[in-house]
Amino acid sequence: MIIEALIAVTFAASMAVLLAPDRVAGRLAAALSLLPVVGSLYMWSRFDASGNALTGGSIAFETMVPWLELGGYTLNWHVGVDGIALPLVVLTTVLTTLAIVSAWTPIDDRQSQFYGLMLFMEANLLGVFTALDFFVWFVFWEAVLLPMYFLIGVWGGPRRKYAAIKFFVYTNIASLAMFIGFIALVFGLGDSVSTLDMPAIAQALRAGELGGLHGISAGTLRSVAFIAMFLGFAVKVPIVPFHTWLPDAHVEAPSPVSVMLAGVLLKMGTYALLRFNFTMLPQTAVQFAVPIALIAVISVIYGAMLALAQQDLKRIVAYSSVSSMGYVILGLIAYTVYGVGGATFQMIAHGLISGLMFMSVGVIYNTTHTRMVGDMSGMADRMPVTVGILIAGAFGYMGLPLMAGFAGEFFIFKGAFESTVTGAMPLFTAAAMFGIVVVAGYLLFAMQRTLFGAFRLETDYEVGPAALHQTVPLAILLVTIIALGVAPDIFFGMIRDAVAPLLEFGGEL
Amino acid sequence: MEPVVLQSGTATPTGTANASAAGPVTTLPETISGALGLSGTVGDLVGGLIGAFLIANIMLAMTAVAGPWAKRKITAAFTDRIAVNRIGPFGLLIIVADAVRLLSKELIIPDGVDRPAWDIAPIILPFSALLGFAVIPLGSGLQLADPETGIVFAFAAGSIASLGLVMAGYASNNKYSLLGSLRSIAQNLAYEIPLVVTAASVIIFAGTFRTSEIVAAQTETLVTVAGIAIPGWYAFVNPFAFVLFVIANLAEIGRNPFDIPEAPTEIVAGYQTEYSSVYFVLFYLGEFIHIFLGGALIAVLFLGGPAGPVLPGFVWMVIKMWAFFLFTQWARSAVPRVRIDQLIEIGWKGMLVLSFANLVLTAILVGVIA
Amino acid sequence: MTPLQIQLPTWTAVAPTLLLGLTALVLLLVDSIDPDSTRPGLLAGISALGSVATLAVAGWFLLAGTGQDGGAIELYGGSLIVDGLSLFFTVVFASVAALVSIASYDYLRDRTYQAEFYALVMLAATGMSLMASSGSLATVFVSLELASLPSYALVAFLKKNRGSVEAGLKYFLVGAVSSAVFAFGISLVYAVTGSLLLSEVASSIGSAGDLVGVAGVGVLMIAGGFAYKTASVPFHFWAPEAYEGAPAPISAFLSSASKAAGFAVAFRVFAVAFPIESVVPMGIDWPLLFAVLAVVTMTLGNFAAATQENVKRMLAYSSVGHAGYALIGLAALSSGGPNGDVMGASMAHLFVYGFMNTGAFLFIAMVERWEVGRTFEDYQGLATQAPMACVAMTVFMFSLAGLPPFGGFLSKYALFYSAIQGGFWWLAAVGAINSALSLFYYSRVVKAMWIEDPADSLDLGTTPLGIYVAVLAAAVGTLLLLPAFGPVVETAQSAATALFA
Amino acid sequence: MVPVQWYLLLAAAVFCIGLFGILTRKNALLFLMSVELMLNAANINLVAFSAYWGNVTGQTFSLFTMALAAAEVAVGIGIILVLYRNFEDVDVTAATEMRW
Amino acid sequence: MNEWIAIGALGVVGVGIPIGMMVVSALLRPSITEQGKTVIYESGEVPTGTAHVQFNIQYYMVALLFLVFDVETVLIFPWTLIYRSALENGATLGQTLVPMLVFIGVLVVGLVWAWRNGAVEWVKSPRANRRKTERQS
Repeated sequence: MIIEALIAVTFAASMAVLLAPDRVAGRLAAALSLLPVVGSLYMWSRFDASGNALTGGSIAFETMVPWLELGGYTLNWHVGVDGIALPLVVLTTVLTTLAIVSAWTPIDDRQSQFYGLMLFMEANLLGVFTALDFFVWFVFWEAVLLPMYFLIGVWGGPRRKYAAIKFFVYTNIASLAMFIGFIALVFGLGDSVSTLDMPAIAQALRAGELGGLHGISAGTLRSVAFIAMFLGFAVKVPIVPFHTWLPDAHVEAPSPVSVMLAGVLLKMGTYALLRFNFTMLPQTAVQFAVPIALIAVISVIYGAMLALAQQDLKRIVAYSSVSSMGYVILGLIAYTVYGVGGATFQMIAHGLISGLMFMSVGVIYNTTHTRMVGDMSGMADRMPVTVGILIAGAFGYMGLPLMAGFAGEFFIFKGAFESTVTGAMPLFTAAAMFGIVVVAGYLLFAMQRTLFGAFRLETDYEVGPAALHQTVPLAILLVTIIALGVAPDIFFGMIRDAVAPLLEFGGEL
Repeated sequence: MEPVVLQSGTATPTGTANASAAGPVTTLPETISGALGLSGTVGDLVGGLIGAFLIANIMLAMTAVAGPWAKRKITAAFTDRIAVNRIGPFGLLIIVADAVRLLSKELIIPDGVDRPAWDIAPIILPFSALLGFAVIPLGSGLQLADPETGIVFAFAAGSIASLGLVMAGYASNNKYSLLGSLRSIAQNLAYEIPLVVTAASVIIFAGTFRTSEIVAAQTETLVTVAGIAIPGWYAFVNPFAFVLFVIANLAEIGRNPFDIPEAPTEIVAGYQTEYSSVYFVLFYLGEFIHIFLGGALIAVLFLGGPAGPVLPGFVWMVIKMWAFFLFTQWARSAVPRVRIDQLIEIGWKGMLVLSFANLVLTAILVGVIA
Repeated sequence: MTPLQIQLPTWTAVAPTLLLGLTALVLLLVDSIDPDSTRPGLLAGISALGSVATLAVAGWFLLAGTGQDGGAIELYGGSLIVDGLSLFFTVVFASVAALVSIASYDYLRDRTYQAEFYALVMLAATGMSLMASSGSLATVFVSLELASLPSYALVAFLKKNRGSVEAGLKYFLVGAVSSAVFAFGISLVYAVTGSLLLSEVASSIGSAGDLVGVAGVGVLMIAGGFAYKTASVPFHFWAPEAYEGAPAPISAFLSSASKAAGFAVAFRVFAVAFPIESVVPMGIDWPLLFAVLAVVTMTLGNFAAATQENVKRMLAYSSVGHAGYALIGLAALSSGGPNGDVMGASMAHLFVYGFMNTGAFLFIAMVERWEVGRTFEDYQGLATQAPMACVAMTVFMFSLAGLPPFGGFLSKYALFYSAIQGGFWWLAAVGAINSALSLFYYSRVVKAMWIEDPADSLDLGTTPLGIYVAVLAAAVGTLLLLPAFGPVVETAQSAATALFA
Repeated sequence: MVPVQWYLLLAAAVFCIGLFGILTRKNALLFLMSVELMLNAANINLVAFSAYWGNVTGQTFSLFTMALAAAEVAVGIGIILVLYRNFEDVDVTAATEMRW
Repeated sequence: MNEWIAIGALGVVGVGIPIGMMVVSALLRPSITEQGKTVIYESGEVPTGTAHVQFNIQYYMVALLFLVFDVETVLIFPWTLIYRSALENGATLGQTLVPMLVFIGVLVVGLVWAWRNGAVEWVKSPRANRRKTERQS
């Protein structure tokens, strides 16, 4: 029941904050958001599952209650976590709290609504990562979009309406494609499943029980469904060429929202890819290995190149996220323990690091009111602590050893090199590694121009160090990143345990 | 209520429309066609036409007596005057004189009248009143037809008159006429319901719409007082309904105290202000036939129809109708006219409520006794 | 069953309907006792109380299995039938009537003829409830008129407002014609079968013989009457005018309850009286007719809604579109198909629709009360002034669009899904595409309220309490119907399945 | 005896006359009359076939139809009255506050 | 069937007699066209305005009330016809009387409402007038 309690408490908190006066909303939201943090940490401490939830492993904190029956299919309220989901749950709760705290300064309008929506989004994110019934999962999945739409649309920058609509339309159309693809699969399974329970469906699919549908052969159905689902999730990740909503959304969204967007929302896409495409249809995934790997590499390179061309700090980080997500896809398609596990680990790592980057850019922006690389220089003089953390984060991005980013990327590359899904994997891996160089290039270039040198921003106020409540979240994030870098086994142990069953089938191919 | 109301009988086509059963009494056309030795449709047609002509002429004759002569005599008697005594015995030939005079008067067609309607209106009034007599048993076999829906048909036919009044008032292009016709409508509307509902309370006793059966139902002896058998006339059985019906009937035929549609002191002559010559005669005729129709309805519903001792049925029927005519003429002299607002209030707040009360009480009484 | 169960007399099965009618009479009596004073609280209270009592009784019957476990309860020789379907829809009508009553408290506060307003609403609700339990074409017609006649008056209730009068006139004109068409259709069916009882019609329409053409025309005309009541093509064009011109609570009432009533009676009549097994082979293919109507109605409604600038009118057209979705319940039927599931899903959709659509129109009532304006532009920035109400409206809009976290998603999903199961995947596809299109115009409202900047002069004044409560209640209902959709759809589908048994 | 099909034809004719009136007349009162014609066409059918089938269902229902027709006219007249007060006309096309 | 032939015959006669009288009159009466004779009668004054004046709204109210109540009598009549025979054939009062009482009861509620709200008042009483002004203010 702990998961239900976690979600319910978060929902209740969001309602409470929504009704609270603006004056106290931020503090109240931060305080209340500690409850899920405590809860998720408690879950971590009592975590005892092994194996993958979908392939028949044990599931921690599982509850399954029949919800409704529709046309012969039973829909259940089915939640639970395994080694893949738990780190993401922890990431979500922690990052939300930090984002809320970091929003105290920039958000000064309709505050109770803002924080209420943040908490509402958190509750739904928790639902996405814990739901094990497709229907429940889909409801939460879609429900995440609504608060994000408002968060961008109401509190965003000058082009916020365009960005919000673009985000909303892209992701909704994607959801529709994915939904149709999945339901077609379920229909194709025929009588062998009578629920929309994800483990049941995954096991049935892996057991090859897929039949034809309305004259479409099983193989075609599998491919079509795979592509539909892949496209649906690819938009969310995002993968080139479906990435165009991301820079707009990131640039227009206020920094705390960007933190959530990059830190958690993008992980929904990769998480879903892992859960659906790569767990349920491994044969098809392997069949499409070359194009997928190709897309991953293109994402890596293209994202990095685009970042290189940007003047806006946020845009740089945003495009570098596209690049980082490319690694995740590469790791997933590798179908080795290190590949898939590393991808999962990279989700956490990237969540923390991109969160840190957006947050620190936000802190600087709060002070300077500009994000343009060309406008700033010598920030290190005025905001040494913030700048220090930002640099540390940037190195994390570049994959500096002893930081989480390094661990994630290392695992992915290792796994990808070992992969046998296609003979060209080493080639792809090498190409992807080239991305690291570009990342290092653009980050260092941007750092050098903005942070060092003489301070020359003209303002009518004194630019000084950020307030404590802005710095503390950054510090916490940095400490976590380093901790994960030094001891990746904190999470990697359970992740490896959870991804291992996936490979029994896929890895041998 | 019984489920009978919406669904009764099984759905089996009989193939032919239900031929309505012939009435229990021998009707006038049957007698005539029988006498002429005709049968079938031809017999019906010839008998019907001759019978209709007969009935219509009886009514015309009665009206001729009542209108130009009896009315004046009665009014004169009430006001202690002598009237129409110059021509013929008791001045009876005034009827002929008046008929010729009115028929030979010039017809003035006022400016701006709505022509077809203005012309048709005077036909409708006598037509409606005459049509009502089709189902009235005048006694001695003088009944034109005896359909199942008899009494309802009589009410329906009598109500057509309102249409004529409206047409006359509206087509006349005269403010008085319009007002008069509106008043007559308001009045007819207000009193139609009490009239019909009160009649319904009689139907509860009789259990039939067929006029001959209603009459027959009243022949049973109600009570014998001092050796004289008093028949079960509904006037005795339900005197309250009788009173209500008579009052409503007065209003329905537009007689005092409910003669506001013509109210000569207020709106000249109401809807007939612009009519002259034969058109006026027709209105006049229609009104009087209407009075007799009212009397006939009262007789059929409450006074045992043509029933009566010694004298033949037709005579009794004529007596009863004339009694009602006398009553209206008495009312004309004795009762002041009500105002339009009083009329409406009496109708909607008094008569309607009383008539429904009467209906409900009758139903309850009948139910409890049965 | 519990041993304490009380056996009520059979006639009490219509208690929900009677309660509604009784409420109307009580309202008139209260007004008669003291016609001079206007006590909006008392009148609205009686009206709401009556509806809630009806809701409670109908809900109780529904849960207790009245007319469902032991077969339908027939009264007056089968003219009235109380079963799952009738109780299910009575719950819808009573809910909507309660919401409308509460909301009208503010809407009417300064107006005359309040008691009449509430009494008419209650009478219309009575008629709708009777429609749902009609077992004979005669009662269908009578109850349909009982529901329609008060509605005409209600639409034209603002008799000094030209829009309202015009709306009332158009509603009346189309209504009068369609009821005449309907009556003629009934007479033709009677001519062929010799009965008005649905069950007897069903048993004898198969042997229509030479008169099959007459029967076909009759069925077509009856379908026309329902098309009017449900605001479906081709009798839909009253809907935008009537909904736009009518007082907003009445728009809510008509577009939710009245539409549902039309479907309730159409479901019963077509499922029971014109069984697919015997009628379709004769060439009277009414599912095909409804399939065409459904496609045209939903497409036309959605495209028209997308082009509107006036929010109320947009909702009106979207309500036409929703009639198209619900028509799937009559269209995706086939001999031997999962007909009960399809129709039940449509019923469940109407149930959810009752809440979300009523709520949306009541929100418009509130905006009218604020005197902000009617177009999308006028709605800009409302959220800055009235966040909670706008949250509720957002819930309605997204739920109407069929986005997942709300009741509307599940009901649409169930509907399309069951259509696919019945083999009518193309209907579901058209529905899904339309549904996706509808997101465009629904989100315009949301965008205007939340994202656009408010006009400088935006000042809302006081919040009307009654409407506020009703809107929030509808929003909570819409949200609760997500987790509580299971029992709803199960009840609906078992009720619908019983019709086809 | 009159064949039953003739009643159908008569009813259809009356119905069509009413329909024609609705389609061609702009006066609201004439419109009402046309609707009455259509309803009475239904009544002709009901009564004729009530006799044909030998049950009273049709006749009884025709009573209800009449009652409802009257009620409909009552409401209709009320609406036409307010129409006249607002638009000074009983032309059904006069009311064009909103577009069709 | 033949009854209705007879009734129709009376109808024909009922129309024929007035028309016959008109014909007779047309043969007898003179026709002298003269100006001023055809002016409509307005108590001797020169007529003013149109005759189709707007009249009291109460006429409509009464008409509407009538429409409702008269039609209800249509529904009462069949009941009166069978009431007694139904009782004699063993129907209980609950089956025969109570439904009609309910029906009339509903009608009475309507009448009471109409009464109290002034639908049947020809002249608005001062009380009603006061109320009207109060409501408008």
